[in-house]
Amino acid sequence: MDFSAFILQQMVNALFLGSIYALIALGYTMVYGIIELINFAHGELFTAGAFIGVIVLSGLQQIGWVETHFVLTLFIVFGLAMAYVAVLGVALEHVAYRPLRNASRLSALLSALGMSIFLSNGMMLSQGVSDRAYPQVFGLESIDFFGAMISHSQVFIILLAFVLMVGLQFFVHRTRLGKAMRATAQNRTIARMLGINIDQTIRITFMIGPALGAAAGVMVGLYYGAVRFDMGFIFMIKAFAAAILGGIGSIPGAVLGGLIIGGIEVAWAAFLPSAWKDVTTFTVLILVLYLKPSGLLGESEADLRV
Amino acid sequence: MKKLALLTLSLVLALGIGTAAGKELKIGTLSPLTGPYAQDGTDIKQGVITAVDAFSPVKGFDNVEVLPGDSACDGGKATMAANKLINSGVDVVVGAYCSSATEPAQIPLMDAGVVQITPGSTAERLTHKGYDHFFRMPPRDDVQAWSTVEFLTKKQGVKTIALIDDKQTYTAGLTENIRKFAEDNGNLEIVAHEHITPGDSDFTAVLTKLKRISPDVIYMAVYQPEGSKMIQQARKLDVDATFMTEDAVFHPKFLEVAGSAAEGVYLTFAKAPETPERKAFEEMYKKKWNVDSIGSYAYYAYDAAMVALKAAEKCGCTDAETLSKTIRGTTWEGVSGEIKFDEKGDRELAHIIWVVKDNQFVPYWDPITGKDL
Amino acid sequence: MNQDYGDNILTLEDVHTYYENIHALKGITCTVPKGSIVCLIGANGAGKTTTLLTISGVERARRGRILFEGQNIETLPPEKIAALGIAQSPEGRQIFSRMSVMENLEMGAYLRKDKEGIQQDMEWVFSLFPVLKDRYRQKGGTLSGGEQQMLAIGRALMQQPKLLLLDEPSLGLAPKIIERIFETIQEINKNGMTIFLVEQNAHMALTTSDIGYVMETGRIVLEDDASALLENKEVQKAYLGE
Amino acid sequence: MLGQEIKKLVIYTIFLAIIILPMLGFTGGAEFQAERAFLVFGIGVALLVLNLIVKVIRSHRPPPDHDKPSLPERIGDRLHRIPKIFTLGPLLLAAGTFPLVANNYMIDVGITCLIYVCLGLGLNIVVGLCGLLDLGYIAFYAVGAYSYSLLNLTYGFSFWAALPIGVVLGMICGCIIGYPTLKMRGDYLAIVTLGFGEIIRLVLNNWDDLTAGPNGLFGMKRPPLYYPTIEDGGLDMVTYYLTSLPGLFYFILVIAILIIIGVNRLDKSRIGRAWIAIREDEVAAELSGVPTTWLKLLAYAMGAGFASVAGAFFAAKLSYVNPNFFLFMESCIVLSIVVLGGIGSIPGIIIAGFILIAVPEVFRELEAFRMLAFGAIMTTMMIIRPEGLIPASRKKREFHRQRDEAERGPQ
Repeated sequence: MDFSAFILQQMVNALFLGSIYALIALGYTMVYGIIELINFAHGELFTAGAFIGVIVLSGLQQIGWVETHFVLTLFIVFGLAMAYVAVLGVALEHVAYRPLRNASRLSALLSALGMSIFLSNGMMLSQGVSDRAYPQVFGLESIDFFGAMISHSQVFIILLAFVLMVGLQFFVHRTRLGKAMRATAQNRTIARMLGINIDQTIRITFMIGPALGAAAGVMVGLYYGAVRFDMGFIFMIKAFAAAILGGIGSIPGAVLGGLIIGGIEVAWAAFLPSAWKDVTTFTVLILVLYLKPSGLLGESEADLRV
Repeated sequence: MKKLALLTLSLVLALGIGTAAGKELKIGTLSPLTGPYAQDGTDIKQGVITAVDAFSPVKGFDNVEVLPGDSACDGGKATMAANKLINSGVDVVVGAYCSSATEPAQIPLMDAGVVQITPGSTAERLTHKGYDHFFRMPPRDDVQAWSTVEFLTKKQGVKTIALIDDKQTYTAGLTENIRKFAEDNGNLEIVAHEHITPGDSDFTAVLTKLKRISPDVIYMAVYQPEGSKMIQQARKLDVDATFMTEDAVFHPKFLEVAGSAAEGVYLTFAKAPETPERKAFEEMYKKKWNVDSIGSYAYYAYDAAMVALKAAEKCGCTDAETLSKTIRGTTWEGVSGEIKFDEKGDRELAHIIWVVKDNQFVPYWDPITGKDL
Repeated sequence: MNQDYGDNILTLEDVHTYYENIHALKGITCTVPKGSIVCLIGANGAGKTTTLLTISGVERARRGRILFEGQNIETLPPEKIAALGIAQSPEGRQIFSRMSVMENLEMGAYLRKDKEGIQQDMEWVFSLFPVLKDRYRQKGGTLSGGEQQMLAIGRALMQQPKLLLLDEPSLGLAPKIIERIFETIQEINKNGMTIFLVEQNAHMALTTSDIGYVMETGRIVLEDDASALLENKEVQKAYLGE
Repeated sequence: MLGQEIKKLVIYTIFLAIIILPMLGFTGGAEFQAERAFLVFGIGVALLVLNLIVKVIRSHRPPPDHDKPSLPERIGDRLHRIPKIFTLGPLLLAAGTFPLVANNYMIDVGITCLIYVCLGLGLNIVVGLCGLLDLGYIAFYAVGAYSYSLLNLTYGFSFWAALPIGVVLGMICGCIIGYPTLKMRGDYLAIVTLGFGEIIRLVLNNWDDLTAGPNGLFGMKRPPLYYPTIEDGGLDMVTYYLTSLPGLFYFILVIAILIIIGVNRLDKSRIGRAWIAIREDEVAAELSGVPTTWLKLLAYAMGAGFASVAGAFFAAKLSYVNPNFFLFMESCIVLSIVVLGGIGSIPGIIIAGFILIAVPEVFRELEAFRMLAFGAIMTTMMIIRPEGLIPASRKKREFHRQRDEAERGPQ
């Protein structure tokens, strides 16, 4: 493997990992943007999506659709997983976050943390403590791209992640609801004075953010081959870091943050002692926040309050 | 102060003993029933319960009770759980799983005079502390490392190896031992030593790095969840090396998750004797717990409980002194092979090399005899 | 100034509002006749802004009644009140700083479905405040203070309200811009919109308005025709600096 | 009213069905395991119906008087009013006699509770008094534990000699973490402290030469006590190592009492008031001449120092440390203690410490259900009593005002 192929391969690795982080980070950023709450349970929503994905996919495989209707199968798997988690997200918002909308930050944070523990253990009790294997519908074949190996699933996943991100950007900037969401995020009181039903907008945020997380969950399952009740945690920490690095509340920021965190991880593991990979990720995060406290693409504190 | 402490101690002991009497045998388990290793922890608990079911009633005892404890792989929780078991008057504890839980739990258990048999902890020093009542079912890290290096140099004849571990007590101890044996051996060069984070899913960066170095063998000292993901990614990246791993990956889940990617992976694990007892245990276990496959630690846990029960039956006793002597002085026929403990409490058991073939673990080579299986 | 005062669009009866334990409004009673400009003047902290926020439903009246076109609105949430036809240009302008001028105006028309009407009103706002048209793609946060004030008023106008509440439209602005804004207020009023204005700039407010109320520490202490208040000695002494 | 509630019930039931049935039904193979799924679903629906009944009954009663304090509040107020000697005396007596009547397991749980109370009190300085969110607090506990272990194992330092060094090291780490976060607020602080916590743990795990990495350190001596004896005609000092659990219990009890006294003093001191001023309004505090930078660093350092003490004791008690004892989840538990107890309230933290550590122990048999309940209770607590079990008197009003607003929001 020559050096250029090596670099190219690592770039592909980084892009792939970064896209997953970005997709999860979007959920954090959207929820944070609108109610200024770190949704600690987001990692569990992501895991729930992965579980529904494997349930649906196994079912469809059994009736033979994977062979006969491959594209439709994927469509159904992603659709159902995202729909399920959207419902779960709405329920979560209604039960655990809405009553605390005006309470102190800490109470809301702990409520979210409580839900995270609840969901994670609930999934452990229902889905078992061990890995659940994802049917390998994409196989192990890879495309040789100038010496770098890109698997079929990676191509599909990167494309889908890109489509989802563009779709979200379109929704938030071009549709009436999306604009109402941004307005609510910027100034809830004024948004209400303009007739925006903020309960509804917050509900929609809690559908879209977690649904994107669910999509990421299915992607992780499809590529890495397994899902387990506690897999959300490590993705949560990284995606959370990505969202803050990019400037929490900012959608392009979350994408950028995800790609950067993925990039740092891969680059460090590729060239330097891999044991210190996570130390580096967190150090970079702290340095960035120290130098630019609002994150890379975030607006400054004063601006956010207007 | 000393007097006061002694007074309190004697009072507490008096209270404790009050509950421990009666012709009852109590077996405690210590294993992670919550947290990331809950799968193996549950296997251990179920293995012990299966053994008690299989061998009850035990002659000379009215009743055998199993008390499951959750060590959560955490030192503080493990000592609390151990103390709880001691207070319930356990005679034998099967556990713990993580060395980081076994080590702190050893102190109160040994102090209280309880026989401890670990079904999972392989750190060498656990049996090197001079405890008389401590036994270990699986082979030690150094035994496993020795088998691995033997296999790679004698059977495979490879020259270079890259190590990956996830920096846990077990895995780091294992790679350290492999390094030692490889250096002693002189024919096996360690060309890279990488680390991953437990719980991570993406190992492509490290695997790509190793692909470039292109060692003959990549040794994965990780647990099953990481192992199954890593091998899949390695196949997708088209890494051209032999993959070898250890007993923590030797789990049916590995085959299920990794699927065709697992083909050709070598593993070290104890010999599986083709005995009727083992067959009977497997059938019973599958039926009782409604599962299709059995986790590897269930075998060790079953054997640990079996040894405890049979020893108690044989000596008709529950005190640690006599019980330990009985356990040590007898050769037992277990589902994980013959069980004979040396004076330190270790089994004279070596790993054999297994290979994944047609999505099955198949015995491949025996490092002691140097013969194919 | 010869409008029909008989039909009150808004009536407040003995409204009390609290912030925690601070009794901010101690029984406000006032009326806003349809088609008029009514102003509420008073010193800082008198409770003027609280009055407007209570009308909009952002702050809750603990006691008293608020009637809009004969309907009780004191228990409704802000979005319902907005839907009934009350718009507010809040104190400190509070535009959406990360949205463009265009988007800010669109948010004003959030509840409206008539695309053509929205387009027309947009044109109308642009004709009232031509500077906004020049900057319609700019982010709200980048506008100057005066421009932001215009945007806030424009946004409220886009709601096509029956009653427009204006909170301190002159705050922190240059005299020339203040004049421009008050001219516009009168222009808007001529189109048939009722305006309830809160101001510290008492002179400007009273010359523009039909009726004036004077507030002191949570109570209304004076009410009269605006022109009469301008002549009032006490008002002159306290608020007009004469 | 009833009609609306029934409509809500139907919607909730549909949601419940969508959420529960697939997740609990399809657990292994493709066949639907109806029994378990419908059992849990049934329980869920039953709870919803119960909730409805309670609501309907409540609606027929007169509305609760908002100005009248609720029962726990009244208890809290009472507790504040009773002369201290009457509450503290029996409490101390109970704590003092506890090891005499309890068995080893209970004492061990008691020790763990006290360790967490110490941690909670330390974190209370940072979160409760100064208002700085810290999600990596457990790192200082690790610093204390490792500094004692290393000093004891490598240089043979006794517990007493190592303790001040550990505390100073912890305080230095506190300042190192505190410094870059001075400019940050709220949630950024959360991720940065979380990151620091992870960094310290990873460093302990990776620095094999110093910390033995994932192997952990073992064989540390227990805390010693010295007392004089007259032997062979001369005065001699005898070293007695606290090995028994009751001995260790008394030891940590004394540490905890000292920390409680210390925190209480701090709370009422000028520094304490300045911290509260920072918490309430940092800009205003700064304008009125409070040296916020210095005080925030001091809060971090103090909090870290207390955690170090607890950590050193933990290492000495266990005779074993491992980086995996200091995971993020532990920080969350300490934070839960502070918030559940009532931010800034010392008695609240003590009670919450015991509830969070001891009660799950009681339910240890239920294993996973225990954590499930823990999560659910945490959320429920935050919703029905966001101010904590025993709110600090200052904080009480604030929480309730905000809740009223929330309730009035549109439905």
